[in-house]
Amino acid sequence: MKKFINDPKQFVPEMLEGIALANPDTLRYVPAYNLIHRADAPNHNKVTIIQGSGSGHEPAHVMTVGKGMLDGACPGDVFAAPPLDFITETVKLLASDKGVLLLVNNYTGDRMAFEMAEEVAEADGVNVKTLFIDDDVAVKDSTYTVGRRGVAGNFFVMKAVGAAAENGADLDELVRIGEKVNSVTRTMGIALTACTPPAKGEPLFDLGDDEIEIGVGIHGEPGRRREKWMPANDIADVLLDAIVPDLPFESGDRVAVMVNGLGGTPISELYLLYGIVHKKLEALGISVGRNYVGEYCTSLDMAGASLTLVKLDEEIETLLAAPAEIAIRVF
Amino acid sequence: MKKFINDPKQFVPEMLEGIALANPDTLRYVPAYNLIHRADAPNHNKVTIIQGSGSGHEPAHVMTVGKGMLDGACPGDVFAAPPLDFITETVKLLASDKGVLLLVNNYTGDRMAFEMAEEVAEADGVNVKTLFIDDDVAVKDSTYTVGRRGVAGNFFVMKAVGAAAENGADLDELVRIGEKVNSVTRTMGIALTACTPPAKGEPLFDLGDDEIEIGVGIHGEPGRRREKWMPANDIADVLLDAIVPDLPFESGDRVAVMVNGLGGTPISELYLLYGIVHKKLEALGISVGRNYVGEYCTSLDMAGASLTLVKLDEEIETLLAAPAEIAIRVF
Amino acid sequence: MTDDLAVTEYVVRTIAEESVAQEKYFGELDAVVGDGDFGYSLARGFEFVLADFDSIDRTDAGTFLSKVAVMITSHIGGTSGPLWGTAFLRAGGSLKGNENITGPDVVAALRAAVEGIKKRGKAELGDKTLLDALVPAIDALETSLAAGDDAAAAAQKFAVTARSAAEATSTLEARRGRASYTGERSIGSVDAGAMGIAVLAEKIAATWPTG
Amino acid sequence: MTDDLAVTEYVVRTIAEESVAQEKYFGELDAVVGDGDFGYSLARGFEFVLADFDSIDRTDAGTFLSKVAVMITSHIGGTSGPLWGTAFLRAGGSLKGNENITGPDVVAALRAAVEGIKKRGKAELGDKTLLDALVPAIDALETSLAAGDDAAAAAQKFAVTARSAAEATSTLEARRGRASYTGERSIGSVDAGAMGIAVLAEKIAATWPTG
Ligand SMILES: Nc1ncnc2c1ncn2[C@@H]1O[C@H](COP(=O)(O)OP(=O)(O)O)[C@@H](O)[C@H]1O
Ligand SMILES: Nc1ncnc2c1ncn2[C@@H]1O[C@H](COP(=O)(O)OP(=O)(O)O)[C@@H](O)[C@H]1O
Ligand SMILES: [Mg+2]
Ligand SMILES: [Mg+2]
Ligand SMILES: [Mg+2]
Ligand SMILES: [Mg+2]
Repeated sequence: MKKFINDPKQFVPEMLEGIALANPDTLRYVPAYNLIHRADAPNHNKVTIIQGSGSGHEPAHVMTVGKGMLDGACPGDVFAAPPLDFITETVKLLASDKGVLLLVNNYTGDRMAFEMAEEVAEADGVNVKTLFIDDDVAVKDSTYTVGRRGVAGNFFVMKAVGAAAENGADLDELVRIGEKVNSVTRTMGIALTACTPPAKGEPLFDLGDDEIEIGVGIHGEPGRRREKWMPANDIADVLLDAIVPDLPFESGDRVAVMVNGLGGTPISELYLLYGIVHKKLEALGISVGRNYVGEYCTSLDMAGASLTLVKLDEEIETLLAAPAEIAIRVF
Repeated sequence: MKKFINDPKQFVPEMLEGIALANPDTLRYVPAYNLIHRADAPNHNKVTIIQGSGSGHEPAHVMTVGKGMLDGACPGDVFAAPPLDFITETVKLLASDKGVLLLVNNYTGDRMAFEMAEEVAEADGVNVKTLFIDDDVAVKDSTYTVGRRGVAGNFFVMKAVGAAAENGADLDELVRIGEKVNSVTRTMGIALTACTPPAKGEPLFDLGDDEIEIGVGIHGEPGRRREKWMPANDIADVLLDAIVPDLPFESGDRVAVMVNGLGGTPISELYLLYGIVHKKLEALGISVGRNYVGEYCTSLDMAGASLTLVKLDEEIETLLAAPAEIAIRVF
Repeated sequence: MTDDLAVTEYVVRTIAEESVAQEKYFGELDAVVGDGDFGYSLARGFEFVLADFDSIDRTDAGTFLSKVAVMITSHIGGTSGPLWGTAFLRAGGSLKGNENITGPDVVAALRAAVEGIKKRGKAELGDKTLLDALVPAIDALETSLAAGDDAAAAAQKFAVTARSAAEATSTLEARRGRASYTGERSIGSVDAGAMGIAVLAEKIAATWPTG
Repeated sequence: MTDDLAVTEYVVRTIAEESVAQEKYFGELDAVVGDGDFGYSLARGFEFVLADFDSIDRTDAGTFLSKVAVMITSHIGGTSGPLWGTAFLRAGGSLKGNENITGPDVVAALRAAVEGIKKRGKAELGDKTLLDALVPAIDALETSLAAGDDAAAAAQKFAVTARSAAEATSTLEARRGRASYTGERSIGSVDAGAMGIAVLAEKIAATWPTG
């Protein structure tokens, strides 16, 4: 494993320290809980928004803390939901009089930790609501399964509720908005390589030199199926064929499009893919209202990309267009 | 080779098309010359700024075209300076009454092409000046050699002259500013892996599983020396030991720091490295006025990073802090 | 300090030490269809338990387990933190105040832990989770104790059943946890959590303090 | 149309076709201490030359070469575009208007190309560039023609010398171009441009039109 790293156990804390040192005016770092929060939080004129999840998805979510987005993020270690304590202490520290909204990507570990934290916070008298994000079409959704995963589409939920909170929306209104955005957001990802978690020191799975993994999650979990490498045009088809019929997105729709890099794919390739997707959507009669090309939610150093479509209406588009000030400006 | 790509020969044009499709309001694409330019260029109230260089360094420079930065970029193919024609046609198309500033990273091919283009443009009556950027401390500088390379530090020259041009500075003033910024900018890079140019289809050089290349350029050229992998703390020392004594940077200095990813390194590792560098600089009595962590000038999918220091004064800091609107917002 | 407490301490310490020792192996098990951090999560968490081991409240075995539970939930992330924390919490609650723990008490405590895990994880037997090793092992323990085996022998039966049950999970398709995303592809490899239970149980049985 | 023109066309077409054919090999040569695009740059550029080959102005050999030069500078990027474009331009200029090209005229044209390359690239003999194959090869050509060899034999001498001189570049340390950044590490491998000259010259000599 060749990374910029000292000790795998210090990977997350040292990264968080770097973020804090790079943003001394706007961010604060609480090492005990892996917590990065806005310097001005809690702000009792707005609902506090907190997102947990594991590390290894940067810029999600620690680098999206800031005005117009999150008030705080308290990630666990790489690919591990934060321990209960991190969440409860973060909630205590950042709770606003207007309440707390917890954003959670729908994974078993995250669900359990945040559900427990919600109980604890409520017992402490905090007005808290939790919103689960599950935009990943690669996973079959039924009551029989654990349901879809939350992947790169979480950005749109964060951005929309972040903007609405800044405008003074109350907790119920934020839940309504977040659920609405989540309900019109669909993502599908493809890995070209496996990622290497620092603590493991070697790639999480073996992928042949000519193989790709289709429908991969953001933790290096294997995806729907393995196939031979194919040209970007065909990859765009695979992604669109999974996403478009799912909502469905239809001719006449206006959408936001995100081509999200998984960590090891250069921006040149992402724009190449974006161009292809843009034209294919146009051919379907779907117009692109906003686009996002870059890294939003990664899997460490995995080469690969995910495609997200969000069906826009005026309310969503306005919230997405609102300004925000975060360490990484990605929109 | 596993990339998001159709045909290596179409890699650059398809990427450029993607950029254009993603920024329909602000950018224009001229396929014949690989040209991405501001929709409002030429603007005869300001000097036109153009940067060439090869492709494969994205976001440099095609994704940094926009208000406050470049008016246009006309890259060659991957790692190849643009052909003469691209530059002369771009200059013709974008020339402003206030003149044209060409920004060139100091490489043989780029130098020659831009010197030839400058001659052609002058013969056409265009008021044009060329500024060579050479911030790479890895290369020995003497009249006997080709001189230092232009690497990630080019961002600061671009940003400063871009801001000054927006304020109405004339061509001579821009040259003064650009030369000044270049003269206080120093960069050193390290590769953890080789990059894979699309046309080659395999890594440009072999680097052992435990080896790193120190002092690497942005084209996958081998660097100063090869060593065993080392922890991030030690890598920070190697970079600082090469950069700090070179200007030199001294106690009491205020600097801008850039930790630039080379394409395949995730932002988490870059922030980890930033945190270490920040603390080591502080220990040297050097204070960080501005910081830049992310991808600014890459080598395709190479895992690695470069460190850039810029000695700040009030003039430079003000220009760096000025707003800019580009496809990738990196500051 | 009671004998019950000594046994409880022994079991907890063995689980903690063995989890640290098996970090790499547990991680590899989880990497097959999961995300490879099962070993890391347990090891980091149980390192905290070991570091503070001597200062844990030892009023009785139940209290001891409840305190360990809090340490686990505070320091273990991922799915394992809430699940293992809940398990220890429920077991502790079941035993709290009990100064004279019998075989059936132990079985009841373990069944309480299972109920906690089921509730927390919304998992059933056959979903290819640690439950698929734990539940049959508890059954074996109960049978063994009912047959009059001593603690060491019962622990041995628990371990043997946990091992065979863990190995049998390889024929199951995962329906809970991260492995479930791979659907049919999860068939053919054992569940990391189930095998973790087996390995820990074997260590407990192998080093059971006699006398 | 003159005989001179036919020969010139043959040489240019052979250079172009062979550059396309050797794309991969030339790229590998450049990858050792350069950036691996020498083959790609030449191949893409000469593809354009071949595509428009029939429509190139054929007033005389010099004009033909000058037009090819413009095609090269327009379509070849990197270092090779300006260098090769300059070379063709200078050679063309040297021959322009000459309707009866002699051996010494060819040598003079090649020397003009060399001067152009030197000026453009600020390189000298021994800097480990294509000059280190080209200059000795021109010397050999001159000697051969002076000795009364026919064109085919002279081309053969040119090629043989270019090959041995290109191979000898492996002992040199690069002082110009991208390879120079690696300093001493450039010793031990041949210069891509120099070997390119040798390969093209060999093809020209091997298929020289007789009769
Ligand atoms: N819903 C669940 N109920 C019970 N056990 C579960 C559940 N989900 C996962 N597990 C167990 O947890 C193990 C994985 O733990 P861990 O690696 O910490 O989780 P994560 O998927 O968050 O990385 C699985 O092998 C399985 O035995
Ligand atoms: N300054 C120079 N003068 C003459 N020839 C040069 C010079 N620099 C490089 N070359 C030649 O060009 C070759 C590399 O060409 P190319 O790969 O197109 O350049 P780049 O370094 O721009 O990728 C070298 O092998 C060498 O023969
Ligand atoms: Mg995990
Ligand atoms: Mg090149
Ligand atoms: Mg796991
Ligand atoms: Mg080259």
